[in-house]
Amino acid sequence: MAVGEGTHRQRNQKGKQIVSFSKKRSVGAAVVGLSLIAAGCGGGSDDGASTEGTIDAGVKAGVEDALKAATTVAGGTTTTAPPKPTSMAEWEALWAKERDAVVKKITDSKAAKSADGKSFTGTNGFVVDLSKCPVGWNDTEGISDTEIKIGHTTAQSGTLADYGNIAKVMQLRADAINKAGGIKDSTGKTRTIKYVVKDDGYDATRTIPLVDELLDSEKAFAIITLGSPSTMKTYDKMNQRCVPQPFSQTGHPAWGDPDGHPWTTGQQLAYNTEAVMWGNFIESNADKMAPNGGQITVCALVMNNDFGKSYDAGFKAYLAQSPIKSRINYVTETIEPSAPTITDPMTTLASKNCTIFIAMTAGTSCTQSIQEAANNGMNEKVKYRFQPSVCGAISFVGKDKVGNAGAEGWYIVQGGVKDLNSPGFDNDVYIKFAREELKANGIDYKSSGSLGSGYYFAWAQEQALRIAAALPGGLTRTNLMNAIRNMNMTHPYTLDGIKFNMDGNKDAYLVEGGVIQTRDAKNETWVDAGVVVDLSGKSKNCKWDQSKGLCA
Amino acid sequence: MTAVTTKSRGSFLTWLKTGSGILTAMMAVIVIALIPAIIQGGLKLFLQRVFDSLNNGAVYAVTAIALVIIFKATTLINFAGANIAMFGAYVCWWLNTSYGFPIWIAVFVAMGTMAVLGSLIERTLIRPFDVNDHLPVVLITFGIAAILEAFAGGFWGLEFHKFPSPFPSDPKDRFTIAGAFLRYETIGTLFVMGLMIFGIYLLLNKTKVGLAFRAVSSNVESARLVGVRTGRTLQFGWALASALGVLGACLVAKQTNLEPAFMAKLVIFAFAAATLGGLDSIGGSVIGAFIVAVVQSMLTGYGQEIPGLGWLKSNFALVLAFVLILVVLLFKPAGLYGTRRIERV
Amino acid sequence: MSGGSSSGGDAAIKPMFVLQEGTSQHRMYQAFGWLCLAIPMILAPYMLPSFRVAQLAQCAGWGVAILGMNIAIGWSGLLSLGHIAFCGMGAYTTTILINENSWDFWMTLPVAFIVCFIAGALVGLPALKIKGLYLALVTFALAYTFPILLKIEGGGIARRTGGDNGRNLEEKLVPTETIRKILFINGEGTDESTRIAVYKYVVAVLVLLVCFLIVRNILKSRGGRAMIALRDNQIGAAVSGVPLNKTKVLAFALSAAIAGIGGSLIAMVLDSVGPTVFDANYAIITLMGLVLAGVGTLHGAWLGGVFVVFLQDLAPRAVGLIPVFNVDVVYARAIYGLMLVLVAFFMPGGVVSFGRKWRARIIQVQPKAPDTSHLARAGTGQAAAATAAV
Amino acid sequence: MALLEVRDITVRFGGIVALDGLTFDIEEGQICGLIGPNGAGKTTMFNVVSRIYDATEGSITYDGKDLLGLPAHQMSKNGIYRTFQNLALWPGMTVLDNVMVGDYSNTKQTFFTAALRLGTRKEEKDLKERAYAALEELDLQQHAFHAATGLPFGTLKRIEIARALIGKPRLLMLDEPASGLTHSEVDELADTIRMLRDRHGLTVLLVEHHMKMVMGISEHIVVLNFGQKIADGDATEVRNNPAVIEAYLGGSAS
Repeated sequence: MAVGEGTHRQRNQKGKQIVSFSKKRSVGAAVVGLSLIAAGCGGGSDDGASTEGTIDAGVKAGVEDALKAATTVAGGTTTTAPPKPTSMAEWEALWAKERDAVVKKITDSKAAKSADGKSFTGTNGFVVDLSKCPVGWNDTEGISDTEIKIGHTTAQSGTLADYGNIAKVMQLRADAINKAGGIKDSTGKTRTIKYVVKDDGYDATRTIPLVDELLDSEKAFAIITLGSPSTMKTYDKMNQRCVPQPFSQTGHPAWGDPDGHPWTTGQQLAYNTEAVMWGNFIESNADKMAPNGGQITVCALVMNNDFGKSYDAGFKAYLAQSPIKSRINYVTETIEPSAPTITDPMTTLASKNCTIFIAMTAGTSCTQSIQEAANNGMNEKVKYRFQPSVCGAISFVGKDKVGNAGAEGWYIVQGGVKDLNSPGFDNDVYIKFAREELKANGIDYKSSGSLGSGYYFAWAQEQALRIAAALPGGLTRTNLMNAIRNMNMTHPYTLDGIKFNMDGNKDAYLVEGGVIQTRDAKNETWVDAGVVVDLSGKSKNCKWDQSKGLCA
Repeated sequence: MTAVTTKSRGSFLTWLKTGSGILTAMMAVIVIALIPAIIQGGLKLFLQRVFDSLNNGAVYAVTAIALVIIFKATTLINFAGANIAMFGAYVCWWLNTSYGFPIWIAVFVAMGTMAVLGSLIERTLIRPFDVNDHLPVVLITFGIAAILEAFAGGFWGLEFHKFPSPFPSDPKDRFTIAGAFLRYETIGTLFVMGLMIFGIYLLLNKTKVGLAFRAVSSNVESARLVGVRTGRTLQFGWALASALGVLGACLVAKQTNLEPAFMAKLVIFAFAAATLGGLDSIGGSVIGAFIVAVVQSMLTGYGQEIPGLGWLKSNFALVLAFVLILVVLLFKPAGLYGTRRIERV
Repeated sequence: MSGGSSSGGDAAIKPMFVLQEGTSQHRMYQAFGWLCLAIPMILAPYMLPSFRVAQLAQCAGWGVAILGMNIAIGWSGLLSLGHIAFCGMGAYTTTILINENSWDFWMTLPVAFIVCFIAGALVGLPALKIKGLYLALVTFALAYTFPILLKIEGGGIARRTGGDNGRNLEEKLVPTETIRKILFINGEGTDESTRIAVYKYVVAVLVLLVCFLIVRNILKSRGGRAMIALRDNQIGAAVSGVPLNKTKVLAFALSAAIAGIGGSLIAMVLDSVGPTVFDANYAIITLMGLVLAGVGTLHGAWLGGVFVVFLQDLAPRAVGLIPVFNVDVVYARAIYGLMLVLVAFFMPGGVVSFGRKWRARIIQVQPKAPDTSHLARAGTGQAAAATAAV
Repeated sequence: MALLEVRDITVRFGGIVALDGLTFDIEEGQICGLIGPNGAGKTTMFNVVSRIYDATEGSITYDGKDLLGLPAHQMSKNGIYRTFQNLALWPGMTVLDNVMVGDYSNTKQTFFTAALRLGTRKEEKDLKERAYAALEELDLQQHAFHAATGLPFGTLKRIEIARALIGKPRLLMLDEPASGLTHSEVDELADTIRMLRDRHGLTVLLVEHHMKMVMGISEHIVVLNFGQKIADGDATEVRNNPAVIEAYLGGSAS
C-alpha cells in the first residue's frame, strides 16, 4: 500500500480527504503510554484559548467532508480493504518502496544547502536559516563513520517512570537494526544507532541540564525529549543551536511550527482534532439526541492540566462556530490530576440532565469516570458517553480494570494508534512481530503500556534515519529534518487509513487522523461507530504563543 | 507566644468573639449562602451529596484516625503513614489476585503485615530520636515514604490496578432514597469505620495495653515512672496506626485504583481532617473528616452555582482543604477538639 | 555556634593549632578559608563543560533558596515544608515581569523579594499560633496547593503563569561587551552557550554571596539572636523582651523573601518556570538538601544547592550500579529515602557540622574577650552601661 | 505606693484552682520571698506577673500601671526580668550571646539596619562589652564563649541572672536560684543577691525552697499554700505563724 498506489482509497498528495470504510474491526487503540504522555502534555490553553481563532478551518472542513462521504455511502457499503502486508518481509519491502519515493521527491526538489552554507532550502517551503546557528556548528556533529549518537531524555524515575519503557524499546529496536547491518549511507558508510538515554524523572528542571549535557558533552546528533513541559522548555534552545529534536514524545500542537522551530517535530495526534470530531459527531447526530430542535446538554469532566484544558478549549472553539450552537449547552466540571476520587464532580454532572458526557481526562480518571457513571446512574440516562482517545487502551477498559459492564457502550475517538495489549490485534503482523521481539528479550508485552509506544516511536526514528542517509550528502542534521518533513509512509502501528506524513512547511504534523468507536464489552473490543477520518495536511501550522496559551 | 488563657466563658457575645464563635459564624454565613443553590438543586441532589460526603468522610476518618493514633502516642506527624497504608493495600491486592486469598482475609493479613512493619519502624527508626526535636523525625518519615513508594513501584509496577472491593460493588448494589443512590459500599465503609472506632474505644479503655497507651499519650515521663513499658506501648501505637491505615487504604482503593501514589493524594484530606479535629482527638478527627467531606461536596458542588463563584469547581477541593486547615488553626490553634497543652515553665 | 572554646565541659580534644582571635595568624587563617571557597568557585566555570557550569548556576539558585529556608527552619525553629511555594512565587514574579513587562532581570529581584516577603508574612501570621508539627502540616499543604493555585483561571493567573507547561523566559540574560571582557569569556574556542552559562553562573553566585552576607549580618545582630532565642526557648525569649509574634513573622517573611530570590535565580538559570519545579516533591528535595548541608549553619548555603541538583542527577545513575536491583531506576527514589534516614541518624548537623567537628581537632580559634576596662573603671558595670548608652 | 501590687489574683486551669484570691505588695527596693510547699502556686504567680499565664480574676499594678494589659515581651521594657526554675537559656548560642539578648528591649537595631550594617557596629560592640561586664560581675567571664549548655546547673542559673541584669531591671524575679547549689554556694548566692540589689537598686522577688537563705535575705515573706496566701510578713513573723508550720509540717506529713 505504498503512496501513490492507493487505488482503494481516494488519496492524494495534497492532503485531500481520505475516507475509509473498513470492515468491522476490533481495535483497541491508543496505548497507555501515549495516553500518559498526553496526560502530562497538552495544549497549554486556558480561558483565552476559547476564541474562534483557534478552530482550525481545515480540520473542520476535513471532518465534514469525511462525514458527508460517510453518509452518502451509508448502508454498510465498504470499499475493498487494501492488501495488507502479511509478513514482516512484505512490510519491509513496502517501506523500502515508500522511502525511495520520499528520497525521490526530495532529490527532485533539489533540496540543498546554499553555496555559502548560510541556509538550507528543503522541500515545499521548508527553509532553515543556518547563518543563525552557533559558530562552529556542524551538520554532521554526533555521527562518526560507524555510529549515530542520538540523545534521549525521558522519565525513568518518579511517578511517570513507566515512560522509561519507550526508551527501552527504542534501544532494543536499535540493537536489532545494528545487528542487521545498521543504517547504510549514500556515501557508502554504514553506521549503527546509539541512544544516550538520560533520566529526567518527567521534571523539566532536570531536562534542561541534561539536554545541555547531551549537546555540549555528548555532542549528540539529535535529541529526543519526552513530555510537553520538557520539550517546551528545551525547544527554543535546540532550535537556536540547530540540533534536531525529532519525534518529540508529546502531543502538543506547538511542535508543528516549521517556520519558527524547524528542528522540532512531534508525532502524535493533536488533541484539538479529537475535540473537533466530538463536535462533529454531536452536530450530525443532533436530531437523534434531541428531536425537534431540542436542547443538547454536553457535560464534560475536564482534567485541570493542559491536556484536559486543550480538549476543553478545542471543543469550546468548535462550538463557538457551530451552526447549532444555540442548541448546545456546555457544562463542565474540573478535576485536579492529583485528586484521589472524582465522586463529587461526577455527582454534579449527573444532576445536569446531560445528553452527552465527555471525559476530558487521562490516567486513573478514565476508569474512575466509567465507574462513577455506572454507579451514579449516568449510564442509564446518558446514551452518549465519550472517553478520550488516551483512555482507549485495554489497560484502562480491560476486564481486570473496571470490568466489562462498566465500559459497555462508551464512545471513543481513537487516536489512530494500535494497542499492543489488545487481543483484537492478535493477528496483526506487526503487533505479532513486536510481541515476539519483546518476548525474545525477556519482556512481557503486557507489563507496560509504554512498550507499544516504544515501537511507535522507534519505527519512525528508524525510517527517518534511513531516508536521510539515502539522500545526497548522506546523513546530516539538515537532511534528517528534511527527511522527516517529507515522510509519507505506512506506519505499521497506526490504524488502517491513518496516514503518516508531512509535507515540508505545508503539513507539519505526521498523524492527523482518528475514528469514532464504541466499546463492545463482551468481546473486549472497540467497534467502529463512525468512520476513519484522516485530516492529513488540514491542520494549520502552530506558532505557539505562550503568553496567550494558544497558536498564534 | 500567646498567654495561656484561663478565662471562663461568658455570654453569647463573648463566645462569638472566641475562636469557636468566629468559626461557627463563618460556617453559618457559608451555609446560608448555599441555601438558594441547595433548594434549586432539589432534594435528590442534596441527598446524593450527603451520601457522597458520608462516603468520603468515612474514608478520610479512617485515614485520619491512623494519623491521630501516632500523634497521640508520640506527638509526631507520620508523613509515611499514607505510604505504609498504600503498601499494605498492594499486599492485600497481591494476596487476593495472585494467591486467591478471599478479600477480607487478604485485608487482615495485609493489616497484620504492616502492623509488624510499623512497629519495626518505630523500634528501629523513630525511637532513637527525641520526639521534641521534630526535624529528624519528619525527615525519617519522609524517607520511609519514599522508600515504600519506590518498592511498591518496583515490585508491582507503576501502572494502576483495579482493586477488589471488599463490599458488594456492582453498579446496582445500592439503595435508592428519594432518587439518590446510597451505595452498599458507602454503608459498608461507614460500618467498618464505626466498628473501628468502637474497637479502638474498647482497646483503649478496656485493656491493659490501652491503659498503658493512654498513660503514655498523656505523659510519657509519668507513665514511665509508674512502670509502663513506654517503648512497647509506642510500638503498639505504631502497629495499630499502620494496621488502621491499611484498612483505610483498602476501603478507598476501589474508588481510586491502586497506584504507588494513591494514598499520598488522599492523605492531604486526612491531614485536614485530623488538624480540624485536633491532632490528638480521635472523635475530633472523625468529625473533622466529615466536615472536610461536606465542605468538599457541598462547597464545590453548590458553591459554583452562586453567581460569581463559577470558578469554584471540584479541583478546588484540595485548595479548600488547605484553606480550612489555615482558618481553623488561625482561630483554634489546637483544632476543634484538641487538647490545649499548657506549657510548663 | 559553639565558638572556639579551650576548656569545655567535657575533656575537649586538644587541637593541633590554637589561634587567638584578631591576631594576624587568625586573619590569615580566615583569608585562607575564604580562598579555599573562592578559588574553586572562580575556576569552575572556566574548567568545566558548559552544562556543568549551568548546573552549578542552578546549585547557586537552590543555595539561595536553602539559605532562606534555613532562616525559618534552622534559626527560627519554624519547621516549614512549604518554602518551595515562595521559591515559585519569586520565579514566577521574575518570569512574568520579564515576559509581560519587559523588565530587566536585575530589576525583578527586589520585586520578587517584596512579593515573597509579603506572602511570607501572610502565611507566617497563622504560624504565630501554630507550633512545631502543626506548622509543618500547614506549610506542607501549601506546597501541595501552590501548583494548583498557579492554574487558577480567574484573573488571568493561568495565562500569566503558563499553567501546566509553565513559561519560558522571553528575554534571556545575555552578558554585555564590558562584562564579557571582565569575565574573559570572549576567547577563542568558547561558543556563545558557554559564555552565557558562565555569565549566568557568575550572576547566580554573586547573588548568593550577597544573600549570604545579608543573612550573616542579620544572624549576628539583635534580630538574629532573637530568632535563635525563640527557637531554643520561647518563654525565655519573651521575658527577655523579644516580641515573639513580630520576630516570628519577620523571620518567616525574610526567609520566604530570600527563598523567593532563589526562585528568581532558578528561573533565570533555567530560562523557564513550571509547576513541577515548585511542587511537594521539590519541597522534600530541598529539605533534604538543607539537612544534608547543615540545618542552622550559614555555610550550608554553598552546599545545599549542590545536593539538590546533583543528588537528583546522580541517584538514578547510582541505582544502575547496584548489582542487586539491575531492574529499574524506579528504585532511585528509595535512594533519596535512604539518604534522608541516614542523614537523620548519622549526620544530624549535616556536612558542615561534620566538617566543623573535624576542623576543631586541627585548629581552634580562641575568641577575644571584649575590653571592658572602661566600663569597670566607671565603678559598677551597670552604671557604666548607663553612661555608654548615652 | 508599692512597686508591685497584687490584688485578688485567681488562676484556674480547667477545674484546678492554681491561685485563689492572692493579694500582697512588694515595696521598691525590697527583697521579697515567696515560699510555700510544692504546688502552692509560687511559679504560677511568677508566670502571671511575667504574663506567661493570664489571670482568671484580679489585678496586678506595677509602678502604678495595670500590668495585666501588657504582653509578655513588654515586661522587660518596664524593667521586670526573671529567671526560671528549670532554666530558659538558649543552648544554640554562646553564653555571651545569651546575655546579649537580655538587653533586647534597650537596643535599636532592626532586621533592615542589621542586614546592611547601617550603624549597628557601635551598638553591637557596646552591647558585647556590657554583656561581658555583666558576666564579669557574676564571675562568669571564663564561660563567655561556651555554648550555654553542658555547664553546671548553678553556673547556668547565674548566667540567667546575668542575662536579666544586663537589661537594667527594676524588679528581678528569681525562681529557685539556689536549687542545685552546695551549702557554700548558697551563702555566696545570698551575698550576690544582696550585693546586686544594693548596687543596682533592684527590687527582688524570690521563690526559694532553701529556707535558711530565704529567711536570711528576705525583708518580706509571702507564704502560699494551695494557691492561697496563708501568711505575710518578715522572717520572724512568718516563722512563728502557726498556719505556716501547719502547712509545712502537716502538709508533708499527710
